[in-house]
Amino acid sequence: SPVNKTLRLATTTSTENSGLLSYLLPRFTQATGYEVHVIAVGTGKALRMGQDGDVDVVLVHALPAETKFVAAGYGERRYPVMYNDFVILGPVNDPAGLKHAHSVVEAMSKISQHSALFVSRGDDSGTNKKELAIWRDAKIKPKGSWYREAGQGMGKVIQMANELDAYTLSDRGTWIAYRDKTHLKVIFEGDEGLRNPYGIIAVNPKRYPDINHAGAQALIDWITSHDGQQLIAQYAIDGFKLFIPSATRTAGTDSK
Amino acid sequence: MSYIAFSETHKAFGRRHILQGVGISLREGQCCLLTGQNGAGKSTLQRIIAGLERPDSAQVDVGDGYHSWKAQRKFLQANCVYLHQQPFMFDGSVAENLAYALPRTLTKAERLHRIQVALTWAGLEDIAECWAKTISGGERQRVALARAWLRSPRYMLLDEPSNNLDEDAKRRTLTLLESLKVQGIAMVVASHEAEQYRCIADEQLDLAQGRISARTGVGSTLPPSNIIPINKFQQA
Amino acid sequence: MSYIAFSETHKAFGRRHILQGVGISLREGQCCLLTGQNGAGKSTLQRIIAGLERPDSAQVDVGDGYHSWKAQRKFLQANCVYLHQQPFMFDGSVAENLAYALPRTLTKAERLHRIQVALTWAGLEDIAECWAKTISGGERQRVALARAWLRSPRYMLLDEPSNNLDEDAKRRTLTLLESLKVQGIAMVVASHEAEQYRCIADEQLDLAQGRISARTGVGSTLPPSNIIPINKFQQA
Amino acid sequence: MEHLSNATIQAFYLLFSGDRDLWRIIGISCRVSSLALMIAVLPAIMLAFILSYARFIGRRFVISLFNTLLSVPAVVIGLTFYLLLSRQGPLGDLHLLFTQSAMVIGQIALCFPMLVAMGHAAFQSADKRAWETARTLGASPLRALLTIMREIRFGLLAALLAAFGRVISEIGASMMLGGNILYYTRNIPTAIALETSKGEFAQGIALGLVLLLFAFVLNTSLHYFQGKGQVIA
Amino acid sequence: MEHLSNATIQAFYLLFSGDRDLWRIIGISCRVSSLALMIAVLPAIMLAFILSYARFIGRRFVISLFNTLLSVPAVVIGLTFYLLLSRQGPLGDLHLLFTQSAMVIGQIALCFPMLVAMGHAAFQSADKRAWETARTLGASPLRALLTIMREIRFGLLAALLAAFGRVISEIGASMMLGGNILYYTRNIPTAIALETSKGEFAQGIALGLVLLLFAFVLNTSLHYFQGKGQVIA
Ligand SMILES: Nc1ncnc2c1ncn2[C@@H]1O[C@H](COP(=O)(O)OP(=O)(O)OP(=O)(O)O)[C@@H](O)[C@H]1O
Ligand SMILES: Nc1ncnc2c1ncn2[C@@H]1O[C@H](COP(=O)(O)OP(=O)(O)OP(=O)(O)O)[C@@H](O)[C@H]1O
Ligand SMILES: [Mg+2]
Ligand SMILES: [Mg+2]
Repeated sequence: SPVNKTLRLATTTSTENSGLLSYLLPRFTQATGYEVHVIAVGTGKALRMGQDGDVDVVLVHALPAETKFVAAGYGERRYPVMYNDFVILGPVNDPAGLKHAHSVVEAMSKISQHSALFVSRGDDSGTNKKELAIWRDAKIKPKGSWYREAGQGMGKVIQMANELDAYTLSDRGTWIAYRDKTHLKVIFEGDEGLRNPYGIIAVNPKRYPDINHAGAQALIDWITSHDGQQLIAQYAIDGFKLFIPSATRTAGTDSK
Repeated sequence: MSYIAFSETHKAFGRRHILQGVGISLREGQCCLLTGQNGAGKSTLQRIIAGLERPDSAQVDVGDGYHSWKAQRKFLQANCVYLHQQPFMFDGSVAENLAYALPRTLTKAERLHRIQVALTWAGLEDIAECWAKTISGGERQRVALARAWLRSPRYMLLDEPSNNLDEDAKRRTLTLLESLKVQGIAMVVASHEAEQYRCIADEQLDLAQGRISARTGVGSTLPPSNIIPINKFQQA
Repeated sequence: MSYIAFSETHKAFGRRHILQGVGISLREGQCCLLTGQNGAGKSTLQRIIAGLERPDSAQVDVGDGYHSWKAQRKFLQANCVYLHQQPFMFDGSVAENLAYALPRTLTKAERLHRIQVALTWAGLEDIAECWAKTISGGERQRVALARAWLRSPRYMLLDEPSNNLDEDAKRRTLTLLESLKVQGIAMVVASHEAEQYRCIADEQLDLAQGRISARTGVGSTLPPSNIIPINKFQQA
Repeated sequence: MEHLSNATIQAFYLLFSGDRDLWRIIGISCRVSSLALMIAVLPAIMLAFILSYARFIGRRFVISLFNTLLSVPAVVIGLTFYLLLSRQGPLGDLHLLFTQSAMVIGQIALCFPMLVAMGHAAFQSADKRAWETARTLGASPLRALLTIMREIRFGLLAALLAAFGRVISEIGASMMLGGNILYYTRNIPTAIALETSKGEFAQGIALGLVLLLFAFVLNTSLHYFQGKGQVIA
Repeated sequence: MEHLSNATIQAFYLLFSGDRDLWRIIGISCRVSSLALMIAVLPAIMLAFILSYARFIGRRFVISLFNTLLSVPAVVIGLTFYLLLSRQGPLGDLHLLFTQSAMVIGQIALCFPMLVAMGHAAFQSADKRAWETARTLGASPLRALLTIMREIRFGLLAALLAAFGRVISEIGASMMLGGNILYYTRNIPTAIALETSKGEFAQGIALGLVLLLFAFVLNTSLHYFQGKGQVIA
C-alpha cells in the first residue's frame, strides 16, 4: 500500500454534485489504497489551487484554461477523462422560439433578439466560459436588462432561471440532478458546439517535489483505465447516463 | 385639600416581612418625619408611596376613595418625587441634570432662569458645567435635592436628604423645606438625624417591626394625620 | 513605628485645582479627622492616600524617604483600605462580601469564625444570606465598614463612615474605631459631623481652598502630626 | 503577495477614479444593509428593553431564543426566506425573489436577533435608579427609555456595530435571496465570494479592504458621537 | 413545505438513530469551534480589559479597529489565511491547509474581534468602584479582574454567545481553509452550503435545525450558570 495515503483532488462542483465522485472514489480507494480528499470549488479556483500546489490533482472542464495551465508548467499533462454536454434550458412555452434553431449560435442569437431573460453563470467557470465563447461566435455582446449575470454555481443559476422564467446554459449532469425541482425544460440540445469535455491533470511535481504525485498518477491511471472508464459509462441517475468516457484517445486535447 | 393616604401596606422580600400593615397619610403643607432603625423599611415605604416599588398589598386613597396601589400608581408617579438614598446622576453636566426635571413646555429663557436659581440655591454655580457623574458626594446630594425641587411636585419623599451635606448646606436644606411646606407641598423625610428636622416636622412616625409604632405630633398643633378618621378625609 | 507622610500633594480636575500642596501624615494609633465643605477635596485626598487616585504631583514617605506617589503606590494600595463615600457591594450575599476581605490563606473554620464576629458586630446576622446589592443604605454602610475592618489594614481611610447609620450603629462604629486605634491602626475620617468623632480624633484637619487651613489638636496630647519636622520622621 | 498589493492598489485606484461598477456594488451594499438595520433597530431595541425591564413568563426562554438565533448561519436564513418567497412558496406572488427587497428582508432577519441579544445585555447593565429617577422627575416612559439609552449608549453602540458587521459582511442570505446579479443585487460580500470562486484571490482581498475602509469610516464617526470611552464611577 | 417537514423529521431521525456521518459532521463543528473559542477567549478578554481600564495613546483607534474587524466577511478571513497557509505563502511549510487546524485558525481570527469589541463594551459598563473596592480590600490585580468579570457576567456571556454564534455558523473561512472534505473538514455550515448548492433545500434546513438545537442547549445551560437576568440597583 502507498506511503502517502491521502490524495487531494480539486474539482468542479458539477462532478461532486452529480454524485459521480462518491460513486467512483470508494472503488478507487479499494483498488489502490489511496484516500481521496475532494475539494469541490469553481474551475478557476480549482486550477488556482493546483497552481499553488495546495492540491495534488485537478479534475475540471475548461479546455483552454487547462491547456494554458499545462503550458505554463503548473500541471504535468492533461488526460481526457469523459465528456458530457451542455443544454439550453428555458421555460416550456419557449418565448424566443429556440426550438426551431439549427445551431447553438442561432439559438443564442434568438434569445438576444427577443430580449428574453437569460441568466448567466457570470463566474468564469467552465460553463460560463463556454457561454461567452458562443456569444463571441454569434458576434453578440450580451448586455442589457435581459442579461443577468448571477455569479453563482450551476444549481443556483438553474433555480434562478426557474424563478425568473429565464433561459440558461447548463451542463447536463446538473440539469438531470435538478430536473425534478424546476419547471424548466431542455429547449435546445445536441449541437456539436455544446460538448463539455473533462480533463484530469496532475500538478507538476517539479514545482512541488513533496506533493503526492504518485497518488495523483495512480488516480489518473485508474480513471483512464478500462475499469474506470467502464464505471463512468455505467453511472446514471434514474436511468439517465450523465457522462461519456473519452479516455480511449491518447493524452492531450480531445477533438472538439 | 389634596392628600394621599395609604393603609394596610404590606411588603415582603422573600421571607422577610418588611412592612406589615403600615398606614400613613400625606397632607398639603405637612411634613412627616420617618424614623426607624437600619433596615426598618423607611426607603421601601417611601418608594411604595412614590409608585416605584410594588407592595404586596396596599389600599391607597388619593382623594377618590381607596383603591389598589396598582390603580393609583399613575397618580403617585405623576405627583410624587422620590429622592433616592443614594441619588443617581444622569450622564451630562450638572446643569443638564437640573434641566431634566423641568417641564418641557417652558420657554428657553424660563428654563435657564430656573436652573440658575437652583444652582444659586445649592451653591453649585462653579460646577454647573462639570460632568455630574464625577462630582463629590455632597454636591451630588445638592444636585439631587435641587433637581427634585425644580420638578415642583405636590408630594416629596426625601430619603436621608442631609447625607453628605456640610453644615451650611444642611441649614439651607432646612430653609428650603420650610418654604416648600408653606407652599403647600407635603413631605415625608426619612432620616436618622431626627433632631435636625424637629423644627419643621409636624409629626414623627417611627417604623419598627414592620409597623408604625410611635406617632408623635411634633411642633405642629394639628393632631397626627394618621389618626384622623378616614371618612373625614373623604368628605374633604 | 510605621507612618505615611504626604507632602506637596497637588490635584486638579480640568481647570479646577482641588488640592494645592496639601501635606498630611498618618501615624500608628492616630486618628485624624478631616473636615471641609462639600467639594473641598476630602474624598480626593483620601483616595490619593489609598493609592486609588493619581495626584498631579505628591511626595510620599512610607518610612523610606520621600518618593513620588507612583513609586509608593504599591505600598499604599497594600496597606491602606479606603471606605467609599458610597460603598460598593459585590454581587453575592452579605457574608460573601465580608469574606472577600479575608486573606485567602485562612482555614475555612477561621474564615467562618471571623465573618460571624463581623456579622454580630454589625448586627447583620439576619441578612447574612441576603443579596448584598439590594440591602438598605444603612446595612450597606455597615457591611462596608465590617468588610474594611476584616481586611485588618494598617491604615484606614473612612469617607463619611456614619452616613445612613442609625443611632445604635453610630455608637458601635465609634467603639470600633476606638478599639482599632488601640490596636495601632492609623485612621483618617472624613466627616461633616465632626462633633461625633471629637472624642476619638487626635487632630482635626480642615480642608479649604485646596489647603489644610486649620490644624487643631483634639483630645490627644501629642502635637498635630503635620507639624513634626520631616527629618524627625526619617530618623524614626 | 506582490500580486495582492497590485490588486489592492488597483482596487483603490478603481475606487477613487470612480469606477462605475465598483461604486454600484458598494452602493447596493450600503443601501441594502443600512435599510435593513434602520428597519430592524427600533423594534429590536424596544424588545430588548421589554426583555430587561418587564417581568413575564417565558422571558428567559425568549432571551435564550434570541441568543440561539445568533448561531443560525446566514445561508439558512437565506434558504428559509427563499422557500417563502419562491414562486411555490406562500409569498411567491409578491415576486420579491432576486430583488434588493428580498435581500433587505434576509438581512433584517439576520441582524434582529443580534440587536435584541446585545441590546438586552446593554439594558441589563443599566443602573435601575436611572429609570426610577427619570420617572420620578416626571419623564414619560418614552423619555425615560431614551434617558436609559443615553446612559448605556456604549453598549447599544456596540450592539449596533455588531449588527452592522453581521449584515454588511454576510454572504449566505444575499446570495440566496438576491442572486448576486450584477448591477442589481451584487453587493460587496457576494462580489468577494465570486472573485474568490474564480480564483481571483487578490481581487477578493482588495474588495475586502474596500469594505473594511467603509466600515472603519462609519465606526470612527459613530465613536465620535459616543464621546470618551472611559469607565466612570 | 411538506418536503421540508419530511426532511426535518428525517434529520432528527438520523440524529437520534446515531447516523455516523451526521454525528461526525456535528463532532467536527463542535471540536473546531469550541477549540477556536477556547484559544481566543482569554487573550481577548484580557485585551478588552486593558482597552477599558488602561490609558494609552491609540486606545480609541484600537477599539475602532476591532469594531471594524467585525465587518470583515468570513470569506475574506478565509482567503487571507489561505494565502498565508498555502504552499506558496509564508506559512506553507506547515502544511496546515485543508486541515481542522486551519479551520481553527480561521475561526480564532473570526471570533477574536467579536470577543474584544463586545467584551470592551461589557467592561465599559462596569462600576469603577468594583475595581477600587477589590483592590483596596487586598485583592491581587488578577482577583480584582475576576471580580469585575463576575459583576459584568451578563455582558461577557453575551459576548461569548455572539462569538460562538459567529464561529459555529460561519461558512467562508471553514470552506476556504478546511475545503469541506467529508469526514475531515466538513462541518455543519459547510454541509448546509453543500446541500443547498445541490438544491437539497430540505436537507439544508434540517441541518440548520440540528445546529439550532445544539446552540439552544448550549445557551440554556450557560444561562443557567449566569443566574437571574434581572436589572438591579
Ligand atoms: N429589592 C430588595 N430585595 C430584597 N430585600 C430588600 C430589597 N430592598 C430592601 N430590602 C430589604 O428590606 C429591608 C428594608 O429596606 P429599606 O431600604 O426600606 O430600609 P431603611 O429603613 O430605608 O433602612 P436604612 O435606614 O438603612 O436606609 C432591608 O433589610 C433590606 O435588606
Ligand atoms: N473624577 C473627577 N473628575 C472631575 N472632577 C472631580 C472628580 N472627582 C472629584 N471631582 C471634583 O473635585 C472636587 C472635590 O471632590 P471630593 O469628592 O474630593 O470632595 P469632598 O471634599 O469629598 O466633598 P463631599 O463633602 O461632598 O464629599 C469636587 O468639586 C468634585 O466635583
Ligand atoms: Mg433607607
Ligand atoms: Mg467626599
